[in-house]
Formats: sequence, structure tokens, C-alpha cells
Amino acid sequence: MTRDQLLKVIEEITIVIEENKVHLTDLDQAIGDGDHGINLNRGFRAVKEKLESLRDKDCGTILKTAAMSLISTVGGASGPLYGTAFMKAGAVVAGKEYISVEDSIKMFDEAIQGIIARGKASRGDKTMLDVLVPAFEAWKVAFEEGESTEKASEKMLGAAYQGLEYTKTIIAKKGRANYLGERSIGHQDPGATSSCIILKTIVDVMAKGE
Amino acid sequence: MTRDQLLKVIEEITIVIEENKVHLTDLDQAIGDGDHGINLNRGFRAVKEKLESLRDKDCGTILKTAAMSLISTVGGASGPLYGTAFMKAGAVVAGKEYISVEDSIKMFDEAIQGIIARGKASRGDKTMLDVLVPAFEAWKVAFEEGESTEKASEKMLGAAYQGLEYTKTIIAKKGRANYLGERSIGHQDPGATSSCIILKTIVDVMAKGE
Amino acid sequence: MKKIINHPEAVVEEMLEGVVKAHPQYVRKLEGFNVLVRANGPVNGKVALVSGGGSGHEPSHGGFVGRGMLDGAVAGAVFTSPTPDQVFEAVKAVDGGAGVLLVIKNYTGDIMNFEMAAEMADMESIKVASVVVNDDVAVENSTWTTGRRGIAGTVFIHKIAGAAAEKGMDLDEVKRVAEKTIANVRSMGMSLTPCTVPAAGKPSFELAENEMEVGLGIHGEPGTHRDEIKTADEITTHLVEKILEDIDYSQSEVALLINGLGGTPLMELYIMNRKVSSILAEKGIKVYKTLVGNFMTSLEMAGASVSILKLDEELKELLDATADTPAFTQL
Amino acid sequence: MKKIINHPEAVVEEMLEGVVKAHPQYVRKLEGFNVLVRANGPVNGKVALVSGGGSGHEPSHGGFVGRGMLDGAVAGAVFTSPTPDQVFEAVKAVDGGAGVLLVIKNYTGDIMNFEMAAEMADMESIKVASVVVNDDVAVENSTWTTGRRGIAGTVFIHKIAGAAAEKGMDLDEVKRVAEKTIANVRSMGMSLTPCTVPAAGKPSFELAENEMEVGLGIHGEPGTHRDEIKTADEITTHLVEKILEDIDYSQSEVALLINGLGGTPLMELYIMNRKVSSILAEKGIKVYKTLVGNFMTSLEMAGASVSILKLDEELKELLDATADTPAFTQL
Ligand SMILES: Nc1ncnc2c1ncn2[C@@H]1O[C@H](COP(=O)(O)OP(=O)(O)O)[C@@H](O)[C@H]1O
Ligand SMILES: Nc1ncnc2c1ncn2[C@@H]1O[C@H](COP(=O)(O)OP(=O)(O)O)[C@@H](O)[C@H]1O
Ligand SMILES: [Mg+2]
Ligand SMILES: [Mg+2]
Ligand SMILES: [Mg+2]
Ligand SMILES: [Mg+2]
Repeated sequence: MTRDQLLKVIEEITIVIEENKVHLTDLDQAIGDGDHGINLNRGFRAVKEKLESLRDKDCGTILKTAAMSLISTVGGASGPLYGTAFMKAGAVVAGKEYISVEDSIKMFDEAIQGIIARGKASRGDKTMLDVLVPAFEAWKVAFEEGESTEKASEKMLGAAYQGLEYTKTIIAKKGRANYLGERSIGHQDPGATSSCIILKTIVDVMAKGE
Repeated sequence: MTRDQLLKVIEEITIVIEENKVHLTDLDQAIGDGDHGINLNRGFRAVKEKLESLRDKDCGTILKTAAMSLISTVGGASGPLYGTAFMKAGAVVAGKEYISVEDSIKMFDEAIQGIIARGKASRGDKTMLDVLVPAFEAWKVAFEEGESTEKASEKMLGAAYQGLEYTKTIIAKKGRANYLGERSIGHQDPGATSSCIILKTIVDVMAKGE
Repeated sequence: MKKIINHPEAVVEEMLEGVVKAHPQYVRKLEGFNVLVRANGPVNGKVALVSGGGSGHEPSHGGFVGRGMLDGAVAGAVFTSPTPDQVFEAVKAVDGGAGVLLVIKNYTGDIMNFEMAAEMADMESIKVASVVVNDDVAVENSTWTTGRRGIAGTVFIHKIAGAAAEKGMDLDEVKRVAEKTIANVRSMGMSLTPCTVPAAGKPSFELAENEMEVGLGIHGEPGTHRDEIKTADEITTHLVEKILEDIDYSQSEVALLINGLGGTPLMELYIMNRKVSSILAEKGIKVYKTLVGNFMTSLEMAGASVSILKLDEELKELLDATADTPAFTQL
Repeated sequence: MKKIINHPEAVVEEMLEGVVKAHPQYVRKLEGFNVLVRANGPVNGKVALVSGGGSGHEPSHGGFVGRGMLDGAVAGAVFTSPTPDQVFEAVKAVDGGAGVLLVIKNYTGDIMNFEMAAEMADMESIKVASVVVNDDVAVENSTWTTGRRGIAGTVFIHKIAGAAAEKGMDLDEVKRVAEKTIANVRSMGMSLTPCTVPAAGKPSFELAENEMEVGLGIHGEPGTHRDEIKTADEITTHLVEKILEDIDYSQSEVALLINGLGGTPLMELYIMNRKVSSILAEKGIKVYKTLVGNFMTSLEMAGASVSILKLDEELKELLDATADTPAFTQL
């Protein structure tokens, strides 16, 4: 993935998050405090304002700048988590103008480790990790098995959506939904949903191959 | 009217006020603060509790006791006004066991003078006076013209209801409805309504002639 | 009707019990009466202040009983002025020999009931004076009508006349100060929702999702008119303009009260205050002190009022004096 | 959505402007940040207290900035914990050289954002310690979950740790006192209505006319369960029993906070207090001090929480110390 594609990915994310603002907020009203879409939209709007100034920067700087914007505008739980994820992913490609498949695996891994270190959640707690962890594993395994990027993307997204469905069936153990106990069952996790949306956007931009 | 009839009148008033509690409150919600029925009902419930102890008292004592109960339980505007009215009416028949027609005219007059002295309103201000004053005049004139009690009662009630209708057409100048200005037009005054109800009850008991 | 209550008819008694349990260092209740007086009163030789009215305006009036403000507060049924015997009982309980000032809000019921209490006190030779607060500019003032209502501005009278009494002024002086405060304070309010008197069980009026009532009192009664909901800045501008039209505040220092009606978040009151202070700044009116919060409420009504008090040196000093009550404390 | 606001996205900024205009003697705003600090701060040599969280809980937290309580308050978007840079800015502004205590409510977002700020402060060698309030007994405590929420009991930490800092205790001591208070306080809440986050534009949940949410937090989120509306006494009994089950208050003296969630009239809070105090009296638990009012709100939500703090001599003395802030003043 080129630097321009990365910028395109980020720009597209700002658009789809805006489109999904109400949807994400609705999901968060059901089991959280009803701000997830508002939070992310505020954050990615700030990221968008930075994009122009990043046109000729390296991938690391781009991601780090986006991370800082997220950290200083989103707030809540998702701000530090997505911020940390972008930050950790950026560190992998510091100074680089191109992201290789190996880089992408490392970035994904580091992002998840960052989220876990910051949020102390694990898979099965009904959080974004229930999407990100299986998605990462599918992505990694696909390449290990020699699949094409298209196929790997497909498998990754498949795992992501499966993870998202899975969040409906479990009790939240982390985040605000946790306080609902049993009542959280049956509801899809908002953060897992935004993670899916972001992954889908990455895949869509890559598929266009611009 | 005998002492027993007077007691009966008061007892019946406590009943009809209870029945009209919601109606009077609804009227007061439209142009006042929505408590007129609640206020009067609280007051006449207190009066009712005194009735037993008044069985062998004179008409003056009966009315004065009722007045004191009203004054110390109703509150609002209607408490002092009805309280004063009962008090002044009672003073006319202090020590008496029977209320003559002449007494009744004097009582009615004194009651109204009491209300005016206390509340400083006059006819046309959209208050209970718009019922009481014309009712009193009709009552007095009927006897001056030699009418029977039945006929006088009929004329008195006719004037009362006409006065009540009239309250719908005017702007309130006294009481809470006053603050509504033009918006008070079209609404029937709650205190005028309770006055009608009370007059009607007096007439009904007298008509039964028990 | 959604309320945390037991029985609609018992709300006032149960509330007063709760107040006394919460603030025994400040207030006690007169046995058999819905009257709160200072725990350590009466204060010998001090003019005493009694206020009151219907309940449902909490923390008014019981919340302001304490050093530097009221000596006694009489609680009527919800939105119904208390009866004369209750007021009289308060007067007797708080009189420290220097007389009692009744602070009455201008409602027919309050006036008549307090007046009757004053007559009773007179018969027992207790010196009683009274003042009538009529700060609501929403209502046209006219000698043919009842005149203006007393609303949130009343709190300034409690504070200032209370300080005057605490300072040792005599009854005439305390009354003079109270009347000066009344002459200098104006208020106006609006609401987004009605409220429900517990015993009535249903809202006092109905408003559509996009409507507000403007120029309303503190008893759940409708206002002078209904309007489409505007922005906070527009609403505030309207209230402040009506007030500023009424007396000349130019070049003067003022105290502000941005008063919540019970169901409005503090956030919204502060957003209003932002606009009030910017309008006053533009006009060269200097804000000396600002109170923001629920001081004179209408049960759970969402809405607010703005009160502006024109100050002079005497009023400033009294406004700044120490107060120590359950609902208002000032070092 | 019925609110007195201008633009949903501007509520926090506009509110803070209004707060500063109302209380310039208490607070100033850090230019470019949604942070309120003491007008006359930092206080040299004094441990500073910083708290904060999402907005919508007014008067928490900015209303408690002042002598004897907080030094700084960070205001996030409505119900959204503030970002680390904002918290860091507060820490820098209030540090008087003796270090800064962060009072954090136990929410994933608050913890992470405040933690990141602490890391930033660490890098600039500002001494920072933090405590996490988790007083809500509605939520089961478990090491597998996030644990209990921090709700209204937090106000006691502000008051008591604030007094400790004002008294000159060092950072370790202030932290110890804060942790003792946290260990000794329990709360539980309920609501009759949802609330509406301005930017969301619609209520956080829906309740039928006869329903209430029990065991809920302060962010408009649903509670642990939904129930039919009960009487005030039944509701109060449930809340108090859940609290009393949790730690042993027997033979102890306690402080109470009957906290309104923003849309509940004071009348109802006092009716609840009546029952709280009668339950405690029955159990031989002595009430030392009671606070009643809107201290930690959820916008315009109608509802309340009860907090009970077990006291010892040290806590009593600190609770009694003078405080002077916009929302809580004590002589
Ligand atoms: N400890 C955690 N680890 C990973 N993800 C978490 C954690 N806590 C919360 N989340 C995610 O954050 C989402 C909520 O984000 P958001 O609503 O923006 O923040 P808040 O919960 O503070 O309001 C949840 O749906 C969940 O996916
Ligand atoms: N000054 C007055 N003179 C005569 N009647 C009055 C006066 N003021 C009010 N009233 C009557 O009292 C009625 C209202 O009584 P009520 O609702 O019990 O008291 P409040 O207005 O204090 O709530 C009005 O409908 C009106 O008829
Ligand atoms: Mg959320
Ligand atoms: Mg009425
Ligand atoms: Mg009334
Ligand atoms: Mg949030």
C-alpha cells in the first residue's frame, strides 16, 4: 500500500464514520452511553483537517498524526484505544513510504497489542477486540498459507463480521456495557462495529487499487 | 332554614365539592395553578369532621366553625375568601337556631362584603364575585317583589349561572388568572364555578324541605 | 405522573420531615405546623424574617432559613399559599422581641393569608410589618389588576433583608431595605415543559415538542404567551430585554440570578448566563455578583428565569454578608 | 429534544464561558482547553486535586473548584471522558510543586485518558498520583470485569481529599485519605426518565409511564434492571439495603448524600431522605451530616442516588472543614 493509498484509506474512514455516526451512537445508546458515533466522528473530523498537511509525509508520520488527533479529540474509551492502535501501527512504518504485506501484519499485531495494553481487555469481553483479533488472525494465516491479498482480505473481513455477530451473544466484561450484565446480551458492540467499518474501508480502498 | 337544614346544607356541600374536585381543578389548570378543587376539597373535608360536634350548636357557631376550618385548611385565594364569607354570614345569625329570609339576605350581603373587603375585587374581574353578586341581587329583588322562596331560588340560581357563563367572556383582573391577560378569555372561572355549585346545593337542600 | 413520592397528599409533611432530618443544625419544625424555624431561634433582639408560600418551590423557602437569611418559612400545600394560622404560628415562634417582617410574594392568596396572620399577630401585640415582592416583568403592571407576580427575585429580598436584620437594623430599617431591593429587582421566566402537582396527578398544561411557554410564574400556570422554541441566546435575549426595558440599569452594578425551575440542567443555566453577561457587558452594565442554580422552582418544570437586581453600596454590602442556610451559604 | 441551548456541539464551551462569567472569583478557564482551575491558583506548596470526566454532571466537576475542594476540573464532551492532553494541561496549571492527585471515576475511558495524562506529566517530572472511585453497589464487583462505577460518592472524595490537601498534607497522605474515603463510601441510584445527550438528539432509553430504571450510572445508560415504579419509601429502602449489604456500617457514624440526577425536585430528595434516615436510625447507624441536592447529575434525568460514607474521626474533621466553591460552600 502506497502512502497515497494510506491517505485515501484515512480519508475514506472519515467519510464512513460520518455516515455511520447515528448508527454507532444508536448501538451505544442500547448498551453504553450513546456517544460512540459522536466521539469517533469528532475525532476523524479532526483527522481530516490534518490530511492536507500530510500529503508528502511518510506513512509513520501520517499514522502518528492521525493517532494524536484521535487521542486529543475523541475522549471516552475509544479515543485512547483507537489512538493507541494508530500510534503503534505508525511506529512500524516510521519513515516508510510504502506498506508491505509483512508491515501490515506487524502493524495489525502491534495495534492490537496496544489496545490490549491500554484497555486490559481480551477476546470475549465484548469489545472491538472481538472483531480485531480474529480479523488479524485470519489475515496473518491467509498470507502464511500463501493466499492473495484479495483472498486474505476476504477472509479477514469474514472473520471480522463473524466476530461482530459474536458480540451479540456475549455478556460485556469491559467498557460501559459491562455494567449492564445480562442485559448486554443480544446487543452488538458499538466499538466492534466501528472496527468492522474501518477494516471494511481499508479493504475497499485496497480493492480499488488506486 | 332550620339549624338541621343548615347542617344538611354544609354536609351536602362537602359531598358535591368532593364530586367536583377534579372538575374544579381542571378549570384551574387552564387559567390558574390547578389546585382549586384540591384546596376546597381539603377544606370541606375538614369541615365535615367538625359536623358531628355541631349537631346542637346555633347557626352562628356552625358557620363560624366551618369558616375557621376553611381558613385553616384551604389556603390559596379561595380559603380566606370562602372562610371570610362563612364567618361574616355566621355573625349575622349568632345565637340563632333558625335563619329567616331576612337573615339570609343579610348573610348573603355580608358574605359578599367580606369577600370584597378581603380580596379587593369587584364584579367583572372574573372571580367568584361574578356569580355571587348577581345571585345576591336576584335573591334580594325577588323577595322585595314578593316572590316565593322557590321562585327566588330559581331566579337566584339563574343569575348565578348567567354570571358563570359571563366569566368565560372576560379577562381576569384578579387572582392568578389575571397573569394570563387575554389568554384567560374563553375559560370559565374556577372560583365562580365552586360558588355556583355551593349555591345550587343550598337551593337543593331547601327544596327538599327536610 | 412520575414522581418519587409516597402519597400525593403527604408530600409536604414528608418533605419537611426529610428537611429536618437532613439539616437539624439549621432548622426545626414547629410541632403540628408546616413551619420551619431556625434551630437555635428565636434570636433575641433581632428582627425576624418570615417568608413562605405554597410548596413545590424548593429550596424556597425552608432552604433559606438560617443565619443571615430567614428566621421562619411557612409551607403551604403544593402551589397553595399557607393558611393564616400557620403563618401566625411562624410569627410567634420567631419573634425575638424586635418584630417580624413578612416577605410575601404578590399573589392574591399569599397576600390575604399573610394579611390575616398579621391581623392575628396584631391582636397579640407582636410587631409585624410586611413587604410584597412583585418582580415579574412578564405581567403588565396596572392598578386595575393584581399587579405583578413575585418570582425568583424574592431570593434577593431574603438575602438582603436577612442580612439587614442580622446586622441589627430595626424593623423599619429592615423593611426599608427590603422595599429598596424589591424596587430594584426585576425577573422574567420561561419553560419548556409543564409540571405536575402531585394531588392533581396530571401536567398543568401541554406543550408540543417545539413549543415553550414564555412569561410564566412559578406555579405551573401558563405564561403570557406560547412560542416556538428558540435558541438559548434568543430566549435569553428576550427575557433580558423585557427586564431592561422596565427600569434603567444603565451605568449601574447589578446582581444576577439565573434560576432553574427544577428540571433544567445547570449546564443550560450557565449557557444562559453566558448570554446574559454578554448583553449586559455590551450595555455597560457591570455584573457584581451572579447566582446560578435552582433557587425558586416549580417542581420538575424545565425552564429558567433571569433576575436582575440593581445595586447600591448598601445593597452590595448586605448581599455580600455571611449567610449560612441549608440552600445558600456564603463565607 | 427540549433544551435551552444554542448548538448541540457547542454546549460544553458555552457552558464553561457561562461558569467563568458567573464565578470569576472562584475559577478561570485555561485558554484553548476545557479546563477550569482556581482563579487564584496554583497554590504554592499545596497538593493539587484534579478531577473531571464527561460533561453533563454539573455541578460536577467545575462547580467544586475552589478552596477546600478541587484545584482543577477537566470537562469532556457530554458523557465522554476528556482527552489526555486536556487532563495534562490541568495538571500543569494546578501543580504548586507538591504534586497532583487525580480523582478518577472508574470508567474505562476515564481511566485510560487520565492514565495517559499521568504518563505525560511523568515525562515532565510533575509528581502525580491517582485514585479511582468505584462506589456504585449496583454493579457486581469482580476482578474479571471493569468493576464498579464511580458515581455521586465522588463528591465526598473531592470534599475530604480537598480538605486534606488544604490542611497541608503531602501527596501520599492526601492519597491515603482519598483512598480511605473511597473504601468507605457506597452509592446506588435509580431514575424515572432517561436523558438526552444534546449531540445525540434523542433520549438514551425509553421508559413506560409506570417504569423506572434501577442501578444506573450517571451517563444516561440503562441500569441493572427495570422495574415498576414503587413508592418513595420502597425505592429508598431498596437502594439503602443494597448499600448496607455491602459493607458493615453498624455502630458507625455516616455522612449521607441524597443526590438528584438533574430533573428531580428537591422535594422528592427530601422525601427520600426521610426514609433513609429512618432506616439508619432503626439500625443504630448515626447520621453525622447530610447533603441533599444536585451534586452529580445526568443532564435532565429525573432520578436520584443515595450515598453513604462511613466516618472516622479523621474523615469527620476533614468533612467539616471550610469549603468555598461555586457549588458547595461550608463555613
Ligand atoms: N477495555 C477495552 N478494551 C477494548 N475496547 C474497549 C474497552 N472498553 C471499551 N471498549 C470499546 O469501546 C467502545 C465504546 O466506545 P465509546 O462509546 O466511544 O466510549 P465510552 O464507552 O467511554 O463512551 C465499546 O463498544 C468497546 O468496543
Ligand atoms: N381577589 C379576589 N376576589 C374574589 N375572588 C377571587 C380573588 N382572587 C381569586 N379569586 C377566586 O379564587 C379562585 C381561585 O382559587 P384557588 O385556586 O383555590 O386559589 P389560588 O388562586 O390561590 O390557587 C379564582 O377562580 C377566583 O374565583
Ligand atoms: Mg460510549
Ligand atoms: Mg388555584
Ligand atoms: Mg394555588
Ligand atoms: Mg462516553
